[in-house]
Amino acid sequence: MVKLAEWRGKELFRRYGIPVPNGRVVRSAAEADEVVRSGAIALPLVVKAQVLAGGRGKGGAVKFATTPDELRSVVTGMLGMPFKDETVKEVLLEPKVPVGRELYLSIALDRSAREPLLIASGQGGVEIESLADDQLVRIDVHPFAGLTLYEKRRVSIAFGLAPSVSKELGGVLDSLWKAFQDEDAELVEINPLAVVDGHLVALDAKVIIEDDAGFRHPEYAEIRDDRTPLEEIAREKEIAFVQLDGDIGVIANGAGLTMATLDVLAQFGGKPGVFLDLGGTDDPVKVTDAFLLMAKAHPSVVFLNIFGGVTRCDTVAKGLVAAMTQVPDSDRFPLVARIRGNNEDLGRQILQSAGITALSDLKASVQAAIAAEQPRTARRAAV
Amino acid sequence: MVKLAEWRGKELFRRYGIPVPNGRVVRSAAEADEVVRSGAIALPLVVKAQVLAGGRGKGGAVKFATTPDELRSVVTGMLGMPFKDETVKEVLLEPKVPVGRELYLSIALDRSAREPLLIASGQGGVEIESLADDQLVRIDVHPFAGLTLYEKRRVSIAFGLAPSVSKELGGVLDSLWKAFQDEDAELVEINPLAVVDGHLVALDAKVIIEDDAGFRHPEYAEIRDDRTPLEEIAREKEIAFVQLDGDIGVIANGAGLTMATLDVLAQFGGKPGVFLDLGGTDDPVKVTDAFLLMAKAHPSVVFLNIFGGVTRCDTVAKGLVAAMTQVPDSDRFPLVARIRGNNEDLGRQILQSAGITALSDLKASVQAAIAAEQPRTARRAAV
Amino acid sequence: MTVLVDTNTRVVVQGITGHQGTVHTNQMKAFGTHVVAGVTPGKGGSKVEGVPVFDSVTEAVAATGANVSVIFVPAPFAKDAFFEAADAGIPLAVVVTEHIPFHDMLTMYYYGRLRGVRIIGPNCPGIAAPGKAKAGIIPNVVFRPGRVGVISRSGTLTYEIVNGIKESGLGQSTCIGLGGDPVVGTSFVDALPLFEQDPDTDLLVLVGEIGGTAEEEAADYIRHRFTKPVVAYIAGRSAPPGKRMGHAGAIIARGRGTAASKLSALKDAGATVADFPYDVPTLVAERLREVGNR
Amino acid sequence: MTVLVDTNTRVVVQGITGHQGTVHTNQMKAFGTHVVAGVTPGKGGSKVEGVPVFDSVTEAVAATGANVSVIFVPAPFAKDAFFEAADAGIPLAVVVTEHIPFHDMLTMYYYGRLRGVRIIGPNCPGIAAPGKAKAGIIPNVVFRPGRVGVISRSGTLTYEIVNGIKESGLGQSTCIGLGGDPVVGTSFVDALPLFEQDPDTDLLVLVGEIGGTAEEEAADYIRHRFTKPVVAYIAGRSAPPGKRMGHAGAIIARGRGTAASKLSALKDAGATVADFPYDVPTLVAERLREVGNR
Repeated sequence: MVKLAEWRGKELFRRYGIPVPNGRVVRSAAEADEVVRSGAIALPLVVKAQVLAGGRGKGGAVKFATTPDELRSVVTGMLGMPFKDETVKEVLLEPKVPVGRELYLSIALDRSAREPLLIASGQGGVEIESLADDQLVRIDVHPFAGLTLYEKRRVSIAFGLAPSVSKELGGVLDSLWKAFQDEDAELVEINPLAVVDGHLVALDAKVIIEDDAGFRHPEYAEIRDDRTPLEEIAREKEIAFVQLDGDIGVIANGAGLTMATLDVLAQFGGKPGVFLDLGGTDDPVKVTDAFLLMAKAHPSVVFLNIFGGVTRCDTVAKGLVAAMTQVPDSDRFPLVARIRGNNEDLGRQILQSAGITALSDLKASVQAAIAAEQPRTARRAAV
Repeated sequence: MVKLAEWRGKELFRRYGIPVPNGRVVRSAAEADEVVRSGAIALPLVVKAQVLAGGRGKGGAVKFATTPDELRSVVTGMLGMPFKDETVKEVLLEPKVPVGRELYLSIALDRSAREPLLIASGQGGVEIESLADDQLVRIDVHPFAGLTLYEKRRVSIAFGLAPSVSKELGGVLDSLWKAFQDEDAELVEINPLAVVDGHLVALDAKVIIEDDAGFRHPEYAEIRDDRTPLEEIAREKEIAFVQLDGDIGVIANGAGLTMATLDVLAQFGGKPGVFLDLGGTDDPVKVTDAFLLMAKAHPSVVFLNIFGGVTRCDTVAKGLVAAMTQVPDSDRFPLVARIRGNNEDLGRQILQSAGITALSDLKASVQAAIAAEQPRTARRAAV
Repeated sequence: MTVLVDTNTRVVVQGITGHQGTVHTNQMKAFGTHVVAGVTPGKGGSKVEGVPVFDSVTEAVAATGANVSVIFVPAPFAKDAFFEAADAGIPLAVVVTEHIPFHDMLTMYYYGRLRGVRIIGPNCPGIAAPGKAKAGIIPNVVFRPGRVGVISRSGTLTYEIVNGIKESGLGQSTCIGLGGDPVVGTSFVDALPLFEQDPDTDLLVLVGEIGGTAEEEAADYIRHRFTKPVVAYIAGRSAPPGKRMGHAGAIIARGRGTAASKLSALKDAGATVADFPYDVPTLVAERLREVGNR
Repeated sequence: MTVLVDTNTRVVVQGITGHQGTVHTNQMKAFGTHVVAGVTPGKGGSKVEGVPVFDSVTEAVAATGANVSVIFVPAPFAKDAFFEAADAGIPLAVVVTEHIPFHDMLTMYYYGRLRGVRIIGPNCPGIAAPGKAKAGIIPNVVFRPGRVGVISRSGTLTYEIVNGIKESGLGQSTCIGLGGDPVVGTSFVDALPLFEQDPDTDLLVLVGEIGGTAEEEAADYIRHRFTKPVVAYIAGRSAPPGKRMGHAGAIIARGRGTAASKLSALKDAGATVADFPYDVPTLVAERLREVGNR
């Protein structure tokens, strides 16, 4: 998924006709200075750190500035600031506006209903999931019917808006639905959609674009605001990669098998640190890539669990052996492999010939992997 | 329905990205002169009378001009020329191009399938309905799926086009489908879609817009290229009005009842000249409008056949009596009314009090109407 | 059982506060129909002809158990009104509204299919089962309970013919006015099986018009799968050929759609064809005598 | 009878000339499946693994009577390939293709509903009924004919568990890998009735994952309408909570979707829950002994 930073989300909203404040993104105090000096936006300003995590208000990532000096100091303080797992690299400057009511709107997929779900609440600006069900309007939007008049009326009635604002709301809802569809979004969320001087303005924007729709949206390929460097490499190589807290590296093929492997590891006291899902591939280059990627995470041991269906075990084994030779000495790690499925005997044989532990029973091989863990100190020294 | 003249259809095509020749509409020889003199289009030219009827080529409504003199004489000859039921008021000038293959494409509603039907043929430029079924590709296009890749491929294969032209065809098909949907069209037709210098060009355009979608398309309200003056008034008053060859005027409510009335009239030797369908209305103003409109057609007698369901008979009768008083003396006509349904006795009573023959049996009343026909000579004298 | 409406029918009228909505609410009630709710956004809480009005169909269904919607909402909003009925779980919508663009109707039709909603109409008189219920606008006066079924694409012509059946001393089981628009939710072919299965219908009167090929398709169905006697009337045998829908229309029709095509298809299928509307009752009586069902 | 495929199954492979298409055509044939046709536009007239290739599904169906399509076409063209299968009258499409945008899949799903086409997948292993037919990519080696049904959202984990059943000495009736995408054509709840009605299935193994609420809905169905014993395994009980889909995701899930929620729902519904994949065969054997069906 591609999560858009607030400012990108707002740009997208603006393109679809959803009113947003007149904002500027800056990456230095000097740029911020220039925004005010040029008259692009007048003080007082809101300064918003462009991070993807929530809770910015409480976390000091949204501040106000009323003078040029204050602006400089706020921007300087915010840029480079760590915020949850991210570092603030850019801030969004917007005019401070008198906010009236705060509303909530979002559209996301409701998997069970197999329809996009529009959620609306008259209590925006808060952690929306803390609201009771009767404070939310939930409307399944059928993709063939689109967002209908009567559904928009329901939202409007629930909000209790003045007729003129209701009409604006209709436009915002149409735009939000269109953006959700045309941009192949997983989520479009406005929280809050504020009433400012009697008009609706989206004061925040959360937009997530579906990765799989990349063939329709090459424009999102360059946006990777929320990935760690290793995750970014994994994405380019089309390998599912997740970093956790432990030390054991897990490579498996298929999400379900990967999760099951983690469950068994956990059962025997192993702590996974990185897991890496090869998916349904038997491309030896991809196996090598996965291996080199794993090496960069410096695991205590790598446990490989492959069930060969589409992926043939001997192909995986060959890729593995080839990959191991490419891992730099400093990044070496113990490897325990468990291989089942198509050509499994041949696969295990190839691995064992290369000096890699290769078993067939899941429980036994997990226990072998945990036994083979290299002490953390040894690894740190090696880095 | 709103039938667009060729040049309007081509403008619409251009807006949707379908290639059309660089054309100019002119309404005088002087304007035609200026098109050539200004260099807007270079000689030799095609001059096409902008009438809605087909068979223009054979009917002398499409000619060529290679010199300024010839252009002047062709345009002068064509403007004001009668063509079938129309008079040529404007001509379209286009550069004469070297036409290669001629193809046919159209989308119209297939009522039985309840889907738009794409018809394609590699034998365009002719009376397409004269082609055998195996020279046509027929594709039902589901409104929810749209025109799919595989369907476009079918057309392309049927045409046997070079790959580069095939790609253009895909674009033309997408545009045609989009135009059909977005313009609420009843018909979009390109005949021929010609291959000119290796590229596709729509050399003709037939577009019919659905009247009922007028609330979405106010832009078509002013286009009435194909209506007689009386039909135009009828359209404005929302009365279905058709001029035929006979002398008897028929007013009924509902298309089915109107047709059944014509059938009975024909059975007893009556020749309907105008028929007028009030539809499901009991609005007295509309009844009066219908009556005044009928008077303008100078019928030999008017036979009124109303079954009052939504329309109440007494309302119709009152409207009728009021309308009769508004018909100018010169336009008077005999009237026989047959009224059934809601409040029928009251309706007949109102009419009879005003001196109008009012009956209840269909056969008897049709016979009475025919008996009451005013001789044609008497009417002509009155005009 | 009746074909689509019966004494369990509970009607909600969408657009009840409009002129037509109000008039026909009154008439449906006078027919004996349970009109349990009306819907007009913004008019919730009021009453029309004694019927409670709600702001939305969902509320109306929740409060009254409505199971048939009759839609009088103007054309620009009719599609939306139908979506609302469908989403509220109403299984049968009678769309009286005329002038709905066929592009809208295509969407309504397929959406209805997905949601399991049958549409009668648009631009239709609706359904009436004398002695049971009426969902639509056919005048009450033309009905008398009986065993003749009627399906028709016409409006007033249907009233004319149904009235003729009544005046001849017979009565109707169910009459459905399907509407004459280019795209209808329920066509002859869709309605025929309902009458075939209806134990209360002994004979079916089919009223068609020139244009389209619905009658030809009906004839095909009648020939192969309809076992009851059919009396048919087709309006428009003397009408001039309509303005043509370009070349495409001719290709789609391929010679069908004329009165002659429809009449011969129906005759070939075993239907008795009336030349004029006033001949229908006599032919109905004859066919009923033949099958001994009078 | 089997659940969705049997000896009457005639498979057409869309995208047969691609690497995966070719490999699995071979494997399906080795399983004993009637793979009667392949489709790759422009490659009509050739053969892959002895199977005739056509330019379109319509041609393939006309020539071979294919009644199941297995789709390997790349994601950008998969929706179109499905439309083609649906329009050609294929009633069952197994969509192996991964990375189809869910917006596309929504369209495919509802279009399939309108056309009467069941979709398995996308991004799924497909269906296999040992001794009868396979439409998909599950490795042949894991199967042995028997009376245990399997439905799963996973890929390789399914193979692991199905293989475990085989190695324990039991066999499978039908195994369906439904695919793990956000929108699937056939969910647990859609597949359960098929196994309930299948006389060849004595017990059902359900393999789920964290995320979504398909397992909770399955549990609800099992509790009220599924009479055969169920053994369930849910992968991901030790997985970290996924990255959240904003506030909306939390509201949609409302606390469901976790391993704990799924496990307790399934236990409450009477299913036997396996803690680890290798525990499944033992539990299956126990439940079968209980019901005396071994």
